[in-house]
Amino acid sequence: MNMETVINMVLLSLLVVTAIAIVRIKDLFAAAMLAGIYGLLSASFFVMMDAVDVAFTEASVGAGISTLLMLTTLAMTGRFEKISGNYRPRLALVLVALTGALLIYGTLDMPAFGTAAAPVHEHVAPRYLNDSYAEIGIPNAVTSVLASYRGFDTFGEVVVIFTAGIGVLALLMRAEKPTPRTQTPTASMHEHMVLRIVAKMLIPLILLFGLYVQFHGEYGPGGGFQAGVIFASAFFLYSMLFGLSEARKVVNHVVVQILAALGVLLYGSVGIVSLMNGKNFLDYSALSADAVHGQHLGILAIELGVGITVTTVMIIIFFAFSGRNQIEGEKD
Amino acid sequence: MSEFGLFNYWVVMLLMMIGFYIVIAQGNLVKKLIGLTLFQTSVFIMYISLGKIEGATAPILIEGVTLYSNPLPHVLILTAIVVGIATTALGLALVVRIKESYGTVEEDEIHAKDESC
Amino acid sequence: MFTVAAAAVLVAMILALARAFAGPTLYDRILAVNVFGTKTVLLIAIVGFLMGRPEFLDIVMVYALMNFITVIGILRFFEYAAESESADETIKER
Amino acid sequence: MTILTTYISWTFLVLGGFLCISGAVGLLRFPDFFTRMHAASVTDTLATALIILGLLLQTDAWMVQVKLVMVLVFVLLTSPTASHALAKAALHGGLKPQLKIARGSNKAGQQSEAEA
Repeated sequence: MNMETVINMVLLSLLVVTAIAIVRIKDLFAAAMLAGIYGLLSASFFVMMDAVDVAFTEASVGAGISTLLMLTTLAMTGRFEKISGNYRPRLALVLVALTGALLIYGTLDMPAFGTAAAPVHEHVAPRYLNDSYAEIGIPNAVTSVLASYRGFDTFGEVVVIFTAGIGVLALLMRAEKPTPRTQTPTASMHEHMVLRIVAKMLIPLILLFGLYVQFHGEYGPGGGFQAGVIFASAFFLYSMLFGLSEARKVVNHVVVQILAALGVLLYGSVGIVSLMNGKNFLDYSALSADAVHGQHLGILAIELGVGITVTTVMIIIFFAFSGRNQIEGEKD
Repeated sequence: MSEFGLFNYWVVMLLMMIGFYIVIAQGNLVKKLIGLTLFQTSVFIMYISLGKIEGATAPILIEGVTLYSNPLPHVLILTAIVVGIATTALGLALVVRIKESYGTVEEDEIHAKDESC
Repeated sequence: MFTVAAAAVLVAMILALARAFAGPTLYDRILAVNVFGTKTVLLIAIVGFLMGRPEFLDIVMVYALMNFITVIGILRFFEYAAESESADETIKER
Repeated sequence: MTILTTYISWTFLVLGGFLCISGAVGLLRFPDFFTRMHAASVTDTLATALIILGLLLQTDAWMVQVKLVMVLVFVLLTSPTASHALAKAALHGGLKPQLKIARGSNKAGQQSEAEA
């Protein structure tokens, strides 16, 4: 047993323990926090599994944004779960045990964990690993697969994110404007001088880090998705400490919505440009005389599109939730 | 790491079932969404475990290393995570609207109100 | 030597998690989450060295960042929730 | 890397590890929130600093060193701030320190501010 195995084992057991604690806990605030811990743990596990890019995303999304969204919702829907005898957990348990047993039976046919000869590793992965450097010219195989080989797929994902942003907006936007005057950060947050000053120091750092992640994604872990979330988190921090109306002044709502659409448009238009040049949709080698150079340009452009869309959609979602929160507070 | 065998996948199944249990057995809608997130994350863990090769390193190519883990699951899961948060946000938005219309987020109370209408 | 440090951090993580489960107040849990987050930061940094590819420290930055933002977020929204509920309910918890 | 830096780095790592554990034990065993906070936040900052310094001495790649320093700066900024905000929120939220230990909890607040 080397250290890596030990760490893996511990992380997996902690995951299980955390999940069970989430089932048992009735305080939903605590449950959301434990879900955040669960996200951090799984992200650490991804690092152990060599999936640095995924760990990056999971740490920022699973541990950060999703916890924040859960908490905003809970601030509106109430903190405690109702304890009722109406449910029959026994039936659910039987069902769950049955499904679990079937799934475990299914795993018995799978090759043991970590075998290099497993069928998954023999399909397209060798080609990506062996040829991607010559064809795309960037060292991060994940980025080259994400942005170039499977660019069409990623385009679909970006559209899904955009659609989800529109959906949240449609659900939570009020026709009438919330009166901005009533918005004051709660008294104690107002007094947090230290917090505000540190946040003012941190926000430029965060934005700079976001830029680094955006443009370093070809050489290390990072890329548009991660950078978008990091960028958005800087705005979250600002709006949490200085109030939503202040944050709305910084990022204009209309501009944000237009930018979200523009990101998708940028991605799609790169595909159109390559079509115009007589290549396949999203085949970036059409963008320049030198194929590898064209790939570089294309990846840069679409990562930018992804980054813009993810940032703005996250901001839209978060602001929609917090805006709703205030309206709720007004009514009470 | 071969001591793991299939243990890794079994833990994933266990996590998945815990998430599943929360979704079907608990009445609070926010809790259900938390359970859904657990389920989702366990699927991610499953995929990423599939991509791991023993003794390999992260698929960011450097000189002198020949064995890398499989990058394909990483790509799939990376986008899935961000899409997952977007859909979770949509679900939470629905919960907020339900709370506004029904005044509760407990499943049985919502059913009761529906039937009394 | 990395092994020792990693083991120590793991033990600390387990203890912090125990506090997060035990409660008793929500603030204890927040504190435990914060400690847990910092320990994860350390663990990932050490693991990078342990596996011989320490250049992935960007991830560590994200962990530290998200840890901070989560704690601030919890405090913020807890205050919101506390406002709407009766004041004494926030203190007496199980 | 010389023998000396290796030993210094090991000392830092082991010391940091020890602080991690001792802080976590304090977090688990101390009687009320403010004492727990004292134990956790003070050791947290120092242990992080020590371990990162220990790692810093282990590498020659300047990029890694720069990133480690960035992480260190970040943690030194955020960790005491978060503790400060948390302590303040707890006090506002109506959590009273146990009277006998009240002095200890004050110290925690001061120290984390001093470190920021």
